[in-house]
Formats: sequence, C-alpha cells, structure tokens
Amino acid sequence: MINFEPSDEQQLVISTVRQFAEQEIRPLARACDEQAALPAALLAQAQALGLLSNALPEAHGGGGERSALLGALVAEELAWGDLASALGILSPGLLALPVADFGSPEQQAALLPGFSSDHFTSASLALLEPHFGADPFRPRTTAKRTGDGYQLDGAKCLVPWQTGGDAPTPVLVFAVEDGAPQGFLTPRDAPGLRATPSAHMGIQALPTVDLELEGVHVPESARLGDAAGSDLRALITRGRVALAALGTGVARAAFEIARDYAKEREAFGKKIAQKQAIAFKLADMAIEIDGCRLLTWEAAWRLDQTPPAQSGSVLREATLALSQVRRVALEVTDGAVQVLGGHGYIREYLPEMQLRNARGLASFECLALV
Amino acid sequence: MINFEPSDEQQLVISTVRQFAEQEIRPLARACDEQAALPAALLAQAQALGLLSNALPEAHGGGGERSALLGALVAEELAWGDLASALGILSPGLLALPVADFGSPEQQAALLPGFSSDHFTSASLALLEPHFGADPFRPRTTAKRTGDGYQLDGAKCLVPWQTGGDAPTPVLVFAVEDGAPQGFLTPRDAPGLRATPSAHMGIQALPTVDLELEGVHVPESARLGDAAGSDLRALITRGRVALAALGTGVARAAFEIARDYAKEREAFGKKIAQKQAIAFKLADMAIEIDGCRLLTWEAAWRLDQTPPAQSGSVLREATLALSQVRRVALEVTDGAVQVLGGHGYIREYLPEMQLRNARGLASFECLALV
Amino acid sequence: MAISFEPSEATKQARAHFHSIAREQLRPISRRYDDQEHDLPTEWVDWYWRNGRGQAPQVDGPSDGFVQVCVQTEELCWGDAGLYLRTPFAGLGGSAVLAAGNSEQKQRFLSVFQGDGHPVWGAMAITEPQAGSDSANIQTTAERDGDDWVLNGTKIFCTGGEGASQIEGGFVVVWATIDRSAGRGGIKAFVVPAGTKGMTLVGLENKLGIRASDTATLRFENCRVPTGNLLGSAEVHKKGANKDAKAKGGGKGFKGAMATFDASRPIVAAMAVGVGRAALDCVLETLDREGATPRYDAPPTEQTALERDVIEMEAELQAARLLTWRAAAMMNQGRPNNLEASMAKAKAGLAVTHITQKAVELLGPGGYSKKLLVEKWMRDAKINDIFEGTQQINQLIVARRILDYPSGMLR
Amino acid sequence: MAISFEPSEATKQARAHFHSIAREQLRPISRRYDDQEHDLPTEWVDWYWRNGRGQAPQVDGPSDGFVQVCVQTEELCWGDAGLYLRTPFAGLGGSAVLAAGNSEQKQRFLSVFQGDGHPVWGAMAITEPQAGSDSANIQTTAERDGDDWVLNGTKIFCTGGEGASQIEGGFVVVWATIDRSAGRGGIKAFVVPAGTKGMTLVGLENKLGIRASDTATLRFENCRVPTGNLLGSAEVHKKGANKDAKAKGGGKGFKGAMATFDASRPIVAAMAVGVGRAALDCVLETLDREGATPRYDAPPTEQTALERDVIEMEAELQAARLLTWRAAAMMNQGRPNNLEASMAKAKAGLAVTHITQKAVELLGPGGYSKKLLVEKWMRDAKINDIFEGTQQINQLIVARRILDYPSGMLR
Repeated sequence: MINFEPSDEQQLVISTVRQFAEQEIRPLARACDEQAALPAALLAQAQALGLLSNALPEAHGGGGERSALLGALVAEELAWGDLASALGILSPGLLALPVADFGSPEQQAALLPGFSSDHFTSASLALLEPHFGADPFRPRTTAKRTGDGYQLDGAKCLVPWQTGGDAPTPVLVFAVEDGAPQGFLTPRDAPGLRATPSAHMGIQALPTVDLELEGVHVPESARLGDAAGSDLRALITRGRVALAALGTGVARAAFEIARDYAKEREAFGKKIAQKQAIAFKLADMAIEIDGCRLLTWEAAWRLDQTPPAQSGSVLREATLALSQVRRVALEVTDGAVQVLGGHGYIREYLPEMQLRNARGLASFECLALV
Repeated sequence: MINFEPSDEQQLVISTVRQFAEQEIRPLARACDEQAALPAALLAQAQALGLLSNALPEAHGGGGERSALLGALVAEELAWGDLASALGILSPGLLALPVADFGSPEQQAALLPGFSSDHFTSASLALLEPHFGADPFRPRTTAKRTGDGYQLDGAKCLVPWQTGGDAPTPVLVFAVEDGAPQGFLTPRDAPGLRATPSAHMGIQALPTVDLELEGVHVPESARLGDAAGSDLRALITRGRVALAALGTGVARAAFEIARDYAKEREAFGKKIAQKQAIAFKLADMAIEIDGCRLLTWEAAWRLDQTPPAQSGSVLREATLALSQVRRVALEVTDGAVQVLGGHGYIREYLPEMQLRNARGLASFECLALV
Repeated sequence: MAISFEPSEATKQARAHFHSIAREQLRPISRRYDDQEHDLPTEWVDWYWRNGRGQAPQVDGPSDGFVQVCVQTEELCWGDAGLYLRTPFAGLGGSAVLAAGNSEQKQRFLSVFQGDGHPVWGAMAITEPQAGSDSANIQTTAERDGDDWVLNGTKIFCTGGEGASQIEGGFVVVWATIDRSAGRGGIKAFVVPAGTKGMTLVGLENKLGIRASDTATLRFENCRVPTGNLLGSAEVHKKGANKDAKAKGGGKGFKGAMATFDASRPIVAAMAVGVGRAALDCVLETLDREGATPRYDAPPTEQTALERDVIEMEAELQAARLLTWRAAAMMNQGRPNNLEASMAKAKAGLAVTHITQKAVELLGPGGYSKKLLVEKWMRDAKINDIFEGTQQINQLIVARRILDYPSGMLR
Repeated sequence: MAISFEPSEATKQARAHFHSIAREQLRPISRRYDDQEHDLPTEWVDWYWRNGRGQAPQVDGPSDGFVQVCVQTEELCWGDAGLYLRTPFAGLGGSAVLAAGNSEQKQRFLSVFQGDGHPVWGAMAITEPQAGSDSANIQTTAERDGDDWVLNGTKIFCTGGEGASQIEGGFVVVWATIDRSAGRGGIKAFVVPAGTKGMTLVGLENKLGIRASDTATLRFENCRVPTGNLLGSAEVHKKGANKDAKAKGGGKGFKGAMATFDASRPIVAAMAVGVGRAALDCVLETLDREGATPRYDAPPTEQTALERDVIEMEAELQAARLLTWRAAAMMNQGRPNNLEASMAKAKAGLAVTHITQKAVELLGPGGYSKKLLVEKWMRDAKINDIFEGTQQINQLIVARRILDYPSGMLR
C-alpha cells in the first residue's frame, strides 16, 4: 500500500537526528566552515547515536537493521544541520557499508567490529578522479595483477581524509582491473600513495585530500569481496541516494532560513514575505524540496526491496532523484542568498555557505552511502 | 563605433513594415490560422513593399541593397504581425537569395527577374528531413551523378509550398553529392517528386508539404552555383539569423498582448499588472526580448561585414542568437498564455497561437533567409 | 505502517484495466475529436456508460483509496485528457454535492449517475467574465422569492457545461451570492438541473487543447430553482462574525467550494501527470526504437543534451506524481491537505507543460507535425497550468501556508 | 549612423591595454587577496596609482564614450572583481559629487584623484541596517547647527568604505534625511571627508566573494561637516509639491542618488560581464585543450549537454554585454536610460550568477577546488545579483517602466 507517513520507528530516528542536528551540528556549522575542521567531539557524539552500527550485520556487532530509507532520513536531517558535518559523521560508512555489502568474511571480520563500537572510526573511499571529464563509473586508475597482489596507479581527488579512531582504516580505492572497476583496501601509509590536502569552495570543514598512487602494492586479500569482487554501480547508486538526501537537507535548511528572514525583514513598510516575488519564490522552493524528498525516498525504498549486490538496478531512480536535487539545492540556496540580499552575501548568515556546499553536489559521487 | 540606434533609412523600413504588420497582417492572423491559408492579396500587398526586390542585384532588376541587418529588422516586424504570414511573405527569398548568393549567371538571369517584379512569386527550399535525429547540415537525401545530370533520392519535410505567381519556380532541394551537401533546382512537377500536404501544431496558415524524391532526374544546370556549387552552412547561418529575428517578433507580440491585458484585467480589486508575480514576469520578458534582438542584430550585422559565400563564418553568432530566441520565444509566449489565464487558453486571443508558433522555432531551419 | 511505494493489488489491477481502456477506447479517436471540436464523442460516451462506467475489477485486500483514483485518472488522461473531461461524470458539480449536500440532495442529484438511463453529466460553474481566479468576487446573484431562489448572472469556462446544462438528468452547481455585502460569507452553491428555464448555453470556447471537452458559457436570467437546491445553509456569516458559528454551519458556502478544490486538485494533478506521461512515453519509445536509450551512467562530459532532457523530464514527472499521491494519501487519512494539494497541482501543471513542450522539440519536425499526437498533448497539457486554479493561485495558497499568513497578509 | 557593433579604435586599444593589466597585475594576486580577506592589496593599489591610474593610450578618432568605460571595466573585472573594487577610485561617491555637486565641490573633493599624493578612495553610504534596498526609508539624520550639518546614524554595506573613511584625502558621500516628515524629499547627500571626527569604521564584512573589497559599516555620531559639504540644495520638496520646483532645485536629493545609480548600473553590469567572461573563458580554454571544442552545427540529437551549456553561457553573456553597452550608449547621447540600465543590471547579475555556477559544475571536482579560480569567480559573481540594487529592485524598475506605472502603483 502506498504510504508517505513514516512509521513510529522511522519517526523516532528522524526526531532523534533532527534534535542532534539542531542542538549539536547547526550551532557549530559556521565555525567549522571558517576553521576548516570538524571537532572530534562532534563526531564522537554522532557515533554514539549508533546510526551506522545499527545498520551493520549482527554477526559483527551491529544492529542488523540496514535500511537505505532510514539512511536517507538520517542524511537529510544531518545535512539540514550542516553538510560538511554530515559528510564527516557519515564517512565511516564509506568503508563499512561496502565491506558489509561485498566484503569477504575475512574482510568483514577484520573491519566491521571497529565501526560497531561507540568510538568514531574514520574511513574513506577514493573514487573521483581529477582529470577533466572524469567518469566515476570508469576510473582511469588501474589495478594490475602482480605475483602476490595488485599494483595500483592513478590519481584521485576529493577523498575524505579524516583521522581519528582506534586504528587507521584502509582507504577503499577504486581502480580498473581487466576493464572492470574494483575496490582495493589500501593502507593509508602504503608506499607510493601520496595524500595532499585539498581545499574547496564548500564543505570546507571536511578534511579532503588528493591522492596520487604510483606503483602502490596491495596484497590479493585487499580486493574488496576477494575473488567475487564488488559492484561499483551498486555503490554509486547508494551514493546517489545518499547525496540526494543530503542535498534535500541542505535545501530545506536554506529555505527555512530564507522563510524566517522574509517574515522578519521589512522593506517599504511591509514584511518582505508579503511581496509576491518573495512569497512565490519561497512557495516554489517548498514544492521543489518536497518533490526532491519524495523522489529520494522512493529510490531509497527501492534499494530496500533489492539485495545489496543488485543495488545497481536502482541506478535510474537514484539518478532521477539526484538530478533533481542537484538542480533544486542550487536554486534554493541561491534563492535564499537572494532573499537575504546583502545579508545573504555575508558570512554572518548561513545561506552563502549553503550555496557553496550545494554547488558541490554536482561534482560529488560516493561522498556518503546509504 | 558601437551604435544601437537605427539609421534614418533603417528606421524608415522598420516603420513601414511595422505599419503593414499592424494594419494588414495582424487583423487577419487569427482567420489565417483557423483557415490554414494565407490570402493571395496579403502576399501581393507585401510584395509591393519591395522588401525582397530591394535586396536583389541591380543587374536583375533589384535594388542592390542586400543587408542581413535590414532583413532582420523586417523579419521581426512581420512576425510581430503573425509568424505564418511572415514566413509566407518571406518565402520567395528561400529561392531568390540563395540564387543571388551562389547562382551561376545563367541561373540568376533565369530566376531573379521574376522576384524583382511587383508580383508575388512563390518559391521554396527543401532542407529538413523527417527521420528522427535529422541533421540539417548533413542531409540523407542523395544526389548521384548520372550521364546528363543528377538523380535525387530521399525525403523532406516542412517544405513551404505556396502556389501563385507568374510561373511556378523550382524548389531548391538540398542533397548530398560526394559527401557534401549541394542545392538542386528541382521543378515542382519533376517525375518522381511527390508532395503531400502536411499539417502542424502551428504556422498553420503557411502551406507546407512532405516531399518524397524517388529517382528524380535534374539536368546538370540544376545544381545551384553550377560547378562552383553552394555552401549550405552559409544558408543555414542566414536562416538562423532570420529565424532569430522572426522569433523575437513573435515574442514581442505576445509580450505586448500580455502587458496590455495585465493592465486592463482586475482581480482581487487591483489590476493584475500590479501584482509582483505578473509584473516581474513581464519585466523578465521585456529584458529577454531585448537581449534576443541585440544578439540577432549583432549576428546580422556580422553577416553584412562578410561576403555572402563566407556567411558560414558567422554560424557561431547566428547560433547563439537563435538558441536564445528559441528559449525566450517559448517562455514568453507560454508566459503570455499564463498571464491571460483562461483567456490565454482560448482561441479568441492570440497568445495560444503564438505559443504554438513559437514552439516550432526549435525545429525550423531555413524557413526564411536574410 | 512504514513509508511504502508499493501500490496495493487493487491499484495495480485498476491501472492495467484503465490503461487498456485508454489504449483501446481513447487513443484511436484522439485525433478525430481534436479536429472535430465541439462534437460529442459518442463512441466513448456510450462505451463508457454501457461498460460499467469503466469500473475496475473488485479486488480484496487493502486499498490505496484516493491514490488509486489518481492512478486511474492518470491512465485515462494518458489516453486522452480531452475525452476524459467529456466522460459522463458527475464531475466537480458532483464533488460539490458530495461535500456540501444533504443526504436527500445526494440521492436526488447523484443516483442518476448509477442508473440505467442515458449518459448524464454534472458540472460546476464558478468563474465569471470579470473575475478569473478571484472566486470571492462572484457577481452572480441568487435572490429568495417564495420557495425559490432566482439566479441571475453569467458563468464562463464551465468545464462539461454543455452536457450538464443540456442533457436531461444532469445538473450544474452554480456559485452565487445571496448577500453581496457579506463578501465570501454570502456565496452559496445552487444545483441547477439541466433544462431549467432561464439557464442558457451561450456558447462553447474554441481552445488551444482539450478540444473534445465542452467549455461552456452559461447565462442565468431569472433562473428559478427550489430552495431545496441550495447546498448547505442559507445563513450568511459576515466578516468578523463568530468563528465557531462559521465553522459549524457556514462552512458549506465559499469554504465549501474551496474544500471541493482541495479534494479535486490531486485528481487534476493526476490528469496532468497522465498527459505528461503520454508525451514522455512517446519520446522514450522513439529513443528505444532508434537505439538511443538514455544512459543513467553517462560521464558528465559525454552525456547528450537529449539524455539530460529525458532524465529531467522523467524526474519532473515522477516528482509531480509523488506529490499528487501524497496529497491523495492524506485524504485517505482525513487529514487537511490544502497545502499538499496545491503543491501537487502547481508542480504537475508546470512539469507537464515543460515535459510536453520539450517532447515536441525532441521529436523534431515530426513532433511538431500532426502525424503524431505529441503536439496535441502539448496543447492539452497547458490547461493544467490554468484551470482549477492557475499556477499563480496555487503558488499563492502554498505561500500562505508555508508563511502561516491569512489571506489578508498576502494577496 | 546605422546600427554598428564595431568598436572604435580607441575602445580596441583600451581593451587590449586593460586586458594586459588584468592579466599581469590582477590575476597573479587574485587568490592571495581572496584568502587574506581585509588586507590592503598594496601591490595593485600602488601599481595602479603610480602607472597613470591605468590610463589607456590616447587615440584619435571617434569615441565609444561610456561604452568604452564598460569595456575597460569588463577587462579589469575579468582580472579580479574584488581587486577592481579596491582600486583607488572616487567610486560611487565621486559619481555623486559629479552628478550633484557644484564646481567648487568637484574641485575640492575630486582633484586629489588626479594629484601626485598617495592613493585615495571615495565611497557612497546609503544602506542602513533596517532598510536594505528601500533607500527612501533612510534613518540617518542631518541636523543644521550653525555652519555645520550634524550627522547621526549607521550605514552598512558601504563598498570601499574603509579606504574612503580612513585614508586622508578620501571621502564618503552619506545620504541622510534633513526632514523625516518629507519622505524622499528630505533626503540629501553630504560629503564626509576621511578622518572627520564622529565617523567611525565599525567593522568590515566577511563575505562570500569579492573579499579583496572593503565592505564597511560606518557609524556617524554627531559627525559635523560644514554646510558647503551638502551636495545640491537644502530645500525640501514635500510630497505633492510643485513639480517644476522639484525638477529645478530639488532633483539633487533622493533623485540625485537614483540618477547616480542609473549612471553606475551599466558599469556594475560590465563588472558582472567581466567576471562571467573569466569563468566562460576558463571553460572554453579547458575544452580546447581537451579537444572538446563546442560545435555550433551539432545535430540536435547528438549535441552534448556540455555543448548546449556552453552555447547557452555564451549567448547569455553576450546578451548581457549588449544590453550593457546599449544602456551606456544611451548615456553618450544624453538620453534617459533608467529602463535600459536596470535591464542591463538585472540581466547581467542573473546571467553571470548562472554562468559562473555552471562553470564550476562543468569543470567537475577541479572546478569546485581552490586550485582553479573558477570557484572564486562564482563567489564573486553573486554580488552582482545583490549590490547596487538587487535583482528584485531592478525587475521592479523595469516593470514600472514597461507598465508606465508610478512607484505607488507597483511596489
């Protein structure tokens, strides 16, 4: 039966994360952006909510309640607080979820328990590449069989690179082996791997690096899923749903700020919200944001009807949702800057940051997963 | 020196054609659309203005004052009256102008004098093709050398097909000969050429046909420009400038109707033009229309700085102008329907027709030339 | 239950049922009744009336309720929106009777739609020549005279108004003021049966699209209906009157009309989605046939403009559909959906205007020609941006809701 | 003469001259002064001041007048719009003195900009914390006290306000009311020289872009300027007063400010065009380098999304540029250009917002990173949609003009 009302359990998760976003994330958002860093305490607090742990297999200490839809609900709320913080908080999933979906029993046993603990364990995934026209589905980074493993060569960019946690986890590098992309669990200190901090217009608080891989050797056991391998298409699909949810959250946040400002601010003797040009713009924002959320929910719900390895079959729905979100998040954050006028342009208010963050959605892939 | 003011001569042409459009074209526009025909008298009156004749070489009875910019000024005013009428009035140029630009002395002597007379001489050009993804620059219709001429095979669509005039003129068919498109002056009654009347959502008053060419034989002398041939790229460039000017005229007409309606119509105790949602929409229309006109003027002006055979070098500017016009004419006519509300949707007012006409601009190429 | 996008079995079966009706009954006559504007599409009207009024097979199990109605509407309008609007339905007039009528009135006016007689139509007449979407500014008057109400005025843009006013058994619900000084509070709805003396069909509009639908101008000159034809109470609540009293009895006047719109907007939005889907399906089928199926994994710099357009069209259509279903699902739960219904209507009207306009473009000269139906769908689609509240009216309602402004704060 | 798009020889030379300044002086320090917000870009300020204030070579022959100024501005802002705004110019304050000052005032306040001393700045202070674009609602007061005017109030978003208020020789033109009951008629402009007692630099804004530019908050507390520093007449024309009198003497108050905007809007639009072109050039150069030069003759179904984007960006930019030049050319002829200047400003602001945002997208993660300047240009560009009249204010002016409505009819 078609139903748009969250269940009590879904609603509880939404409320919990919304409160966390309101009380813990949002108040720090501006300072995080200016200082280009996320406080370890924030990440630890978020970890304590057990969002990731809950989704991991029970066999490895998790709650065994994996749901892309729940992931989308969580992502929207976190990003409503702040996109960079949300990406930081969700970053352990960049390794934990692919390992849960595709990892060999050994890989799961080695890596998953750490993510089910109360401690924030940093993790990362390296997919995007810096050359013009880079194709996330078909990386140029190569993996060549060697006697005892693989040699990785190539370059990656926009790789989340947080530190912290009990033990440094490997970065999951996607490279093409015999024409098909595969993931390789690569130690951060592997010889030949060079990480250079990178800076961007937005999501400044999320530490990122450019990676160069020159003759990086990893053992055979580093291949995600071992002999069976993994499906990049499935991961990108899950990444697109996550991004769509995050973008919806950013847009909603900017919309609310613009709405509240418009109801407060006077010009020519009236609240500016009473001007059709402003009011209709706000109405369009609200409509588009709701459309984005429903598209995202649908794609996430379809993922939940599909075995993780076949997630790629939902690529169409995920892509439709993300394509709307990319447009809408940009329009809404830009519109919010516009509604605030001069105040939209200064770093005292959040819309300028939300605009910078929203613009990144067009280039992101797999910066978070559901 | 950069100057946006028409000269006295240019202004005189604008005023003359504007008056003609206002007094002769516009009053008939609705009836022409409903009856799917253009009155011969209207075409004759328009011919008597000498717009085409003025542009043709003096050697063949013309005024020798070819100017793409003047052509653009004329086209905007005619289309302000009505697009289908404008296309009908300008249709003799579809043959006359290519012959003037590329025709051999014999072709010019045979064909041009008829177009310099006071009588309307119908003419046509067949470029567009009916298959999906048809490429105007690379037609599929073929021209093969035979012993004494060429054999044409293929299909064309949206071919203006007016009758009337002293003698039926050949239709200028574009076909690929040895990989390069060339024009062939093809008698309308050539064996193997079959014309089937076609109907469209808009420009209903302009008679058009689908053409089938099966083994149509034309003599060697039918090749436009004889051995030297012609340059389709040049013609498309001139066609795009003409379309851009026509589209600007359609948009301006719809804008004015919407503006006047909004100033008359009351709702909730005020003129609807006093509502920001309507007023700002009208403002955007006005801005975009002016932008379209200036882009069109610039492309036309560049054509006038270029020998006709090299017109293709202005393809970029022509394409930029037309791409804006295609978007703006659709948005403005759709917006005019919206401003008129229920009255926009009925065939008592012109915007619904202007919307149908404007939508065609996306598919047209070389339906008129400057 | 949790969020779910799985239609019930009944909805799936209804979808298949109405899809085949659309394909077999409507599409074949689409072009003809576009060309033959104002002709009654007798094949469709008779077929529909004879064949169980299109009723879907009964299925046990949970029902999607109003969402299923949206699905059915989408299918029929995928077939032909103009013919859909000419279907012998009680229409908006029927919705008004259902929403504001008493049980006697419901029986008297609506039973004929379940009867064995000839096809009948219902319609609603609100818009007036000088009013447009400003429905509070109604000039048509109803004066009490003995046991009758006497109506005087002119109504335009009355969808289905020919059938409802001319064919016996049908009726037009006419909104008129019984006290102009009371503003909205004085506006009431009256059921005028077909053939009532004093109700004249002045003419039918020639339109851009939905030409199979009869959009009528009706004149009321000393048109008498019995007092029993007033929907709701005759009590007039003036501005500033006690709110409780308003909520109790007066809610069936102007507010009743507005409530009818809240209920009808998801259906109208579903109509739009149907037309938009027709155009999008045609594009997708053409692309498949030409071996140009759009890729969802094209690298950013290699994606074609066509692929991007199609992805945008698909996303817009689905967003419109989901917003529509959400507004309908809220009705199942009896929750107020004024905001969500207006969102759905605004989004759907705009989305399908764009989708159908784009479809014509993507299909090139063929899309522009009358050989395909896409050009017709573009003309049909535009009505969804206009009737049952224009784009602007729906934006206004949404804006008031999200800003929490009463109508006086934002006009 | 006829319509012509051929720049004069002088314009061509000026373009080349300012282009090389932009490339050699501005681009190399662009990133640094974006990072080091609020630092004075001394290299640029000193270079500009020492090297003939950027003067273009003298060329005989016809001049494009204000169009040439637009071309020069475009080139410098192609270099860096933030640094351009930090250039030691008389700025909008200078324009106000030129437009509304007498010859003694022009000499007194402007000659220093041609002098041999250190760099100086002028600025204009209109916006107030509670007013935004509503410049008629100015709260800052000026009271006559003997031979002085005494100013009290706070001004925000004062572009160039640090230099103008702090560096000797500079000045801020402050708009204040001398009679609040007179509305717009009471608003007058006062020249406050840098360092005047009672004028305090409260702070500088941290901004999204144009970070090299000093956007100041200035407080005026019993700030005294001599009566000779009032621009125009002290006469107050109340609402409904004799129009002739208004036109004669009173035109230098509020209307004077507005006239300054008409004159400045084409320049501001040209700034926007410069930033937009920087981003577009970067995309085009990247495409050329990658062998992906956009085609203008691509078949409709094979055109890439990227090609269509680039064509749209090119067309939008050129439309904005031509609208800007048209508004400037009208100034050459002394024709009123209020409509055309607002059109240019509205179009340019919006166009370059889109163009720069699109450029970031088209360049992928690289475009989003700080390795390229494109991300900065996107941040810089957005100011053009906001300052010197927001998008909405310009739409409002255009709407009033095309509807022929006085301001009371449309707000």
